[in-house]
Amino acid sequence: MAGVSFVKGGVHPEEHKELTQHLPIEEMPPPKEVVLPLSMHFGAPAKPIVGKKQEVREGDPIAVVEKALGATIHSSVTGTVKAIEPRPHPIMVRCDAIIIERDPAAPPRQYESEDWRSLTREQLLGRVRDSGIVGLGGAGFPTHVKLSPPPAAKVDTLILNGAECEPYLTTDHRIMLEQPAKVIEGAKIILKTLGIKKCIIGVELNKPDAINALNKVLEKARRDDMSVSVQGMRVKYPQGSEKQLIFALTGRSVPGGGLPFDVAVIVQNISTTLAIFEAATMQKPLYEKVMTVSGRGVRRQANLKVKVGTVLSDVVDYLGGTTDDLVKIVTGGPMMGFAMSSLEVPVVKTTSGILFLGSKETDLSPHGPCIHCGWCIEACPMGLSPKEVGIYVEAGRGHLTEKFGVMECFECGCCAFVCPAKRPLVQFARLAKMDIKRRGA
Amino acid sequence: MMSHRGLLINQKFTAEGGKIETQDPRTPEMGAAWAVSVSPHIRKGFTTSQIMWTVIATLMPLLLMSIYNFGFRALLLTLVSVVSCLVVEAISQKLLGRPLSFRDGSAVLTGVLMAFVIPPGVPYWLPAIGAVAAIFINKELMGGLGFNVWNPALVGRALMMASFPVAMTAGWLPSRPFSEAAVPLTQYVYGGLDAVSQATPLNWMKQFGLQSMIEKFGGLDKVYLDFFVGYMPGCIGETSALLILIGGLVLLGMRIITWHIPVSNVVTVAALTWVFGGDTWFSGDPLIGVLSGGVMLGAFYMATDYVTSPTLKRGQIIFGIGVGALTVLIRLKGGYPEGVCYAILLMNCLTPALDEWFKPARFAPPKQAPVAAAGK
Amino acid sequence: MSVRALHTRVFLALAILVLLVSPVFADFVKDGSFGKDKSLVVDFGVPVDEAWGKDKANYKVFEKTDPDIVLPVESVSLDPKRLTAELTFKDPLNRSAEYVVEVKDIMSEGKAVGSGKFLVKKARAAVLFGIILAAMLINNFVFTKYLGLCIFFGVSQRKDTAIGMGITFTIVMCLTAIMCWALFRFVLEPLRLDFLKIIVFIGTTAIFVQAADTILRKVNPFLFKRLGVYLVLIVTNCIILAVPLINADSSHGPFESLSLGVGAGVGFAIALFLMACVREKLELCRVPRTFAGLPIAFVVTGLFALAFLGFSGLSLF
Amino acid sequence: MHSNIKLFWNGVIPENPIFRLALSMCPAVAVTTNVKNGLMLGLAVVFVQVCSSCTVAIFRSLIHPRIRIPAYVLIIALWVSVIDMVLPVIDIEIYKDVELFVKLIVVFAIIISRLELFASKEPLLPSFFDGAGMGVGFLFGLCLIGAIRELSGSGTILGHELLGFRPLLIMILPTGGFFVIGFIMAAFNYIEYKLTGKIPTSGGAH
Amino acid sequence: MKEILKITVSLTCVCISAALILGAVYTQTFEPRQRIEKKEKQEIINSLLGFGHGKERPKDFEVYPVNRYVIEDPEAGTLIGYVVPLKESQTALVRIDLAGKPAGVIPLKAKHEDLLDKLLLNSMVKTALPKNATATFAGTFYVADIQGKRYGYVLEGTTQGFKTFINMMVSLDAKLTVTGVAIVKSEEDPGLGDEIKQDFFKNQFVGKTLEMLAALKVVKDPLPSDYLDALVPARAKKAGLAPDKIEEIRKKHVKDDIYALTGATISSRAVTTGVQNTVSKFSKRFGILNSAIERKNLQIAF
Repeated sequence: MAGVSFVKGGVHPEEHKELTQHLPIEEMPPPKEVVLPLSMHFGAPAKPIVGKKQEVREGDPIAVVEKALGATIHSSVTGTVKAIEPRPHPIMVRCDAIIIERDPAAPPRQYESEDWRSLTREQLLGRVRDSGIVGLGGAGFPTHVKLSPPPAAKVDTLILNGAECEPYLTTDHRIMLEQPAKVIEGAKIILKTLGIKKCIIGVELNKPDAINALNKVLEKARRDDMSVSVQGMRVKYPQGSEKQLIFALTGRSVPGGGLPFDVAVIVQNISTTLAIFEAATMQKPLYEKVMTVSGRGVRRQANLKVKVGTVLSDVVDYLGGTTDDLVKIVTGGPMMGFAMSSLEVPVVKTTSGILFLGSKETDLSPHGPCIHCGWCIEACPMGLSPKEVGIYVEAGRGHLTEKFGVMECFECGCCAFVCPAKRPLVQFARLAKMDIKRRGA
Repeated sequence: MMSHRGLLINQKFTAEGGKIETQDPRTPEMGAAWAVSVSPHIRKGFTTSQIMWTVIATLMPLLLMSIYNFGFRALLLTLVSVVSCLVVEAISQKLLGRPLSFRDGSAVLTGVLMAFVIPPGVPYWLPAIGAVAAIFINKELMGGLGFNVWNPALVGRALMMASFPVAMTAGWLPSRPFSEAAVPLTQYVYGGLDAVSQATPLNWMKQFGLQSMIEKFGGLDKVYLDFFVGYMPGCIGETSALLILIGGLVLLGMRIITWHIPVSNVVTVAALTWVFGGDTWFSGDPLIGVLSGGVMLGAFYMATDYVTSPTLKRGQIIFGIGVGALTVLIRLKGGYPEGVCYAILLMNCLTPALDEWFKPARFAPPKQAPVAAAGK
Repeated sequence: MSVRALHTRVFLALAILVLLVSPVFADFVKDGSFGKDKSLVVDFGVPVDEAWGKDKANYKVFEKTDPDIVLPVESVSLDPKRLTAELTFKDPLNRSAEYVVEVKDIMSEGKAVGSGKFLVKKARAAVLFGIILAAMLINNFVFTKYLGLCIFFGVSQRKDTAIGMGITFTIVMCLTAIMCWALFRFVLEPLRLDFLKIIVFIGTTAIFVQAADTILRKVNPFLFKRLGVYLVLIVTNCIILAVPLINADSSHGPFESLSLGVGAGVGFAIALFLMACVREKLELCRVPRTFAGLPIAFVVTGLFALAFLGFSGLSLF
Repeated sequence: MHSNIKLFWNGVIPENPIFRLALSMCPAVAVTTNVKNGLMLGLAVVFVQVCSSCTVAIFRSLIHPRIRIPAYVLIIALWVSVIDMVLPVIDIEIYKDVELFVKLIVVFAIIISRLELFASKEPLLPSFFDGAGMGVGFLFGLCLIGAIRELSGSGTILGHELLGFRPLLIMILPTGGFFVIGFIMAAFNYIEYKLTGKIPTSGGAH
Repeated sequence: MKEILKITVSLTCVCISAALILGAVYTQTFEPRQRIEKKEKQEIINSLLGFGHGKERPKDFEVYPVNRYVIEDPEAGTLIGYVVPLKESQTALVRIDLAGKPAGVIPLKAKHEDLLDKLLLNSMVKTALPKNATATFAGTFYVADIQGKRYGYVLEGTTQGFKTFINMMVSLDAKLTVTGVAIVKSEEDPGLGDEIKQDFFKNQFVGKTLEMLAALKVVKDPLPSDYLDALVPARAKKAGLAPDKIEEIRKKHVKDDIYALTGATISSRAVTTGVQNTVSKFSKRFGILNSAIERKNLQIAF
């Protein structure tokens, strides 16, 4: 199968997926204590609905967003609320969090499955909303909002993002391989809520086993009128970025400042689809998370299913600690993830991986001046001029970079990845965007 | 609010005065034991200094060739040039309060290239003067590496040419196989140059025409072969088209340069030499046009300088064509026998404009164009 | 109307002007022309006999000012169709001089068809183009004649101002060059008042600029808004005075004067544009503080001048 | 009297028309290939500046404000024509080198700006000193640039062999002229920075 | 209205006074300027002929310009006309046909001092000729004479240099041997071709006779150092060479070819060709003119 791909830009980082792609998802035992930040989604922080010392059950809602954009947060363990206080957060510096001490005696909660086909669209949407599902690819956009597009947008295609183009990460790979049926059922649930018939699952060609597994399930389940297909994609970063993915699979270009439904498409992540499936069939809220723990800085690599709120130190302990070679800890992928300064950071809904990078895996050399090699321009999938943005920002003129399209930068990191001068081009773009917003306000 | 943009909420805007904080300032009080920096966390292997040193490495065969051709003078001149470039860079960086950057190899590269485009018979102190212009005036005053508009090595050469025209136009040495009497190497080093000074093919062509040049250098076949291999009088590093081609192909293979500038440049020179270079139209000898003088060195090593050539491919092709056209124009109609240096310098003037005209094709830009940047 | 549309219009107007003027050139084409360095090409109306055509005694060539010194023809080569003959001489010919070629008793098909005498000189169009090119690039007024520097440094900070100034200046330059030429040729020279030329030229320029300013303000307020700001500055630009003075000194005709004006104007515009591109880039550079602003602009101009040395000695025709 | 001397001095260094005000740059590059030319043109400028300043100062009440710019141009052109006719009598060889620029003094922004800013408002004596100061400042600038360029370009000063060889031919080419002015301007900036501690801003060129 | 009047009056005043001053200065400086401009050319000629620089010009030394015209006469065909000074400040136009035969002499109204005023001379020649004939000015050479004895000649010539034309003047003694070369106008590269103005180059032509010039070549050999000393007065002084010694060295090298300037062979060759052409044209023409004068038995001033 020849893979489709986006045309402009892109890079080929070393994949390092061999570290974890053969490892089955293993369930990590629940930790003693979980830290559940109130901000795990795009939108306003949730408000706690529990108080200190209150007892909560696994899966109970503990914080909600009532009016604004947001998603409900559920307790991931059975236990007692210990405190509600600021704690480190993987992306924001610090954030209010509900700390729950687990009751070691409580058994894990069991869910019963039912047939989702008997439910109406509204019921399905309601279950998704109640389960607090957000986009697990990274941005954390509340899924129930995404699944109810404005009526003007005539959505005709659902795209499942199985590209997983970030190096190291194998979460979606393992899910597709181990639970292909659930993923496809999930896709059908989404199709039903959207009232459309067509779904494309885009998978990069470096996961042939996942493609096979999905295809096998599809062959068996060809009886309903929904058409779900798997499309192989060339291995190229950032194949999994929304706009690039849509272009690769449908040939449609989402204009700058626009959203996928502007070109009649909705994109969902594989993990999100699995969560939707679990919410719709079992009414299980989102409080567990499959993530990749990888890198040569940790003793044992794994694809772990952990409770949301587990702090990194517990994960490290479970995997046997770090190695001496560890120089950097990153949540998320190595291209777009965030470096951690503390192991007290909890796993949140959007955490797709934790990387413990060894000295050979990351590059900490200081940056030099731009030599105008133009490699960043070639690498940029959006056709921007990152070098110019960098030079403007360094000269204190970040607000003048709109002409280079900096507002469309989604910080994929391709530019900085290829930059021979090791310039922090993504950071420059962020500063430029901030400057433009500040002056525009 | 939990997008990536949230990252910057607590972050000071630190882009004032050209200094940028690359360290992520989150939770400084925690004193992290490991590196905290902004994404991406993995990098491609090539660094600026690796690029520079690779280019220098591909130039070394040329240096050996010129030592064989012109004697140890060539090596000494190159050394003087490199050392003076390094010294000038170090002094100016100290004066201007910048960090020393000799390790990145850019000054060494400038030094090597500058030595390669001067005749082998010039006095030893000459490259030092070129280095001041190339490094201090052209580069450091403009803000250091990456900000210069003109190719440093060529600015150095142009300045030497304007300041010491006699040395720069008469300092030719015969290439070894051409010197009838075997000149001992010591003579190359310790003077006695006047006795053996010899015109370059282009000088000869400018004065007596193509036919006479071919006769002087021993018949067309011999001319092709010798020029290709590099047995002709000329600048230290530009005689051997073969070695330049090999070096250029290595750079192309390593993707340090792309084909756009060299190919468009060489093709333009060949085409225009063919059309205008002869006694009548379409009777010029394109091969001689390309092989003589600095066309090859210019195309592969000078015009492809990242800093001073356009970044976009389309701009690069225009740039290459421009360099080629100006080279032929100056050679055939201008005041100098060789035009590569000035052609590149002139096109360097246009680089900022070419960069402005040729922007990367955007991935579906916003339908409503944003309000044009301030200043309109 | 956008700036781009305005520029397009100005260029269209200039193009039409050139088209209107160009038929004038057609009259100057001769039946002989310069070949390579040392040769003249003679075109015949009929195929000539080979024996006759190759006999160098049949050609007599001399400089128009030296009819008594006949240039020795070294060799004659005839093209296969026997319609053109190329005469080669010992020494290179002086291309700005006029040569008289006399051809005796042209033999065609065995019959004598008469004699011919004609003048060979550089085509007028080539002369004019040469003047334009020289003023534009080879002797660029800014980079090699150091004129107009005040305005050059003053308005080269931004590209769009530079373009606006360049276009305005070129138009004004052409018009004043022609007007000053007419004044000098028809008023000052006949009356032997050429010592007044400074006052008259600057007065003409000032009056013209003032008039253009006033008319533009009324007739086309948009154009005025675009170009009006530069109009006032133009009066203090040396080039606007230097061009008529040079025209007067080298006794240029109307077309030569216009060509010099066009060349000077376009050359100035090119210099402004290039400088503006570089200066916009310079604003982003970490230029040492003591050099920021004008000093570095001077250094950059010096480097421009260094690059423009490449054009020195260029002669296209 | 003291204030007049101050006026004079002001034009020579603190507001030097070339290095500080950056006015009338063209001749500063063009004629300064040697000191003699610079001296000649500088003297011509002193003459024109002083005469024009005095003329305007005397007749300032008579010149109608609406026609003042044409009137100034006319006055300057007058004095330029005068000096243009007188100079060849003094030394024809140098005059030939600077001829075009003597004629171009008409459009030197420095002169008209002093008339507009100073002479049109002040009485004769201060106008004289202001004009003289500016003129001498211009002369000083031209001579300084000329001296540097002549010495480094031809190895001579005022035609006298000093070095016996030609150190840097580039200095008598336009490139060298631009470099020298740039570096002198930077030196002025540096000195001002050292003296006052202020970050210098070089004047706009008009 | 009153304002306009006021403006007009004041502008008129300015204009009138400006015109007055200018007129006064013009009339005052006209004479000296004319004189100086003439003197400049005179000085070049003098120094080429070996005067000035301490060597006083002898009394009765006169330099006469001879202007050449190309006359297109519909009846007589193309003629060459020379305006020659006659004795007692008379002038005449000597016409010679292309074959070298004299074709008549016409006396002119011009005085000797008018010979340098080209505009005036042009009109005089025009009026002296038949109505439908045209005369185009084609060049000047100068004849120097002391008390009726020809001392030397100064010729003007141009040649295609490396970049533009090189205007030069060549002086010959009575035997048509070169006594000096001056470069009047050139735009060669500074430091390279521009060196043609230097003594060590242009003095190489001194002493070359007609025959030597005809066979003269440019060689790229280095200039012998003794010759260099003898060519440059300043160096000769430094080396302590006596004038007769200088003469001796120069004589030794007089048959040498021209040593090219380093790096500027083209310019060197251009000047050499220019000198060759100028002198050979002159010698040919002057012979013809002389025989015509003899035949017509004219009382010429020189």
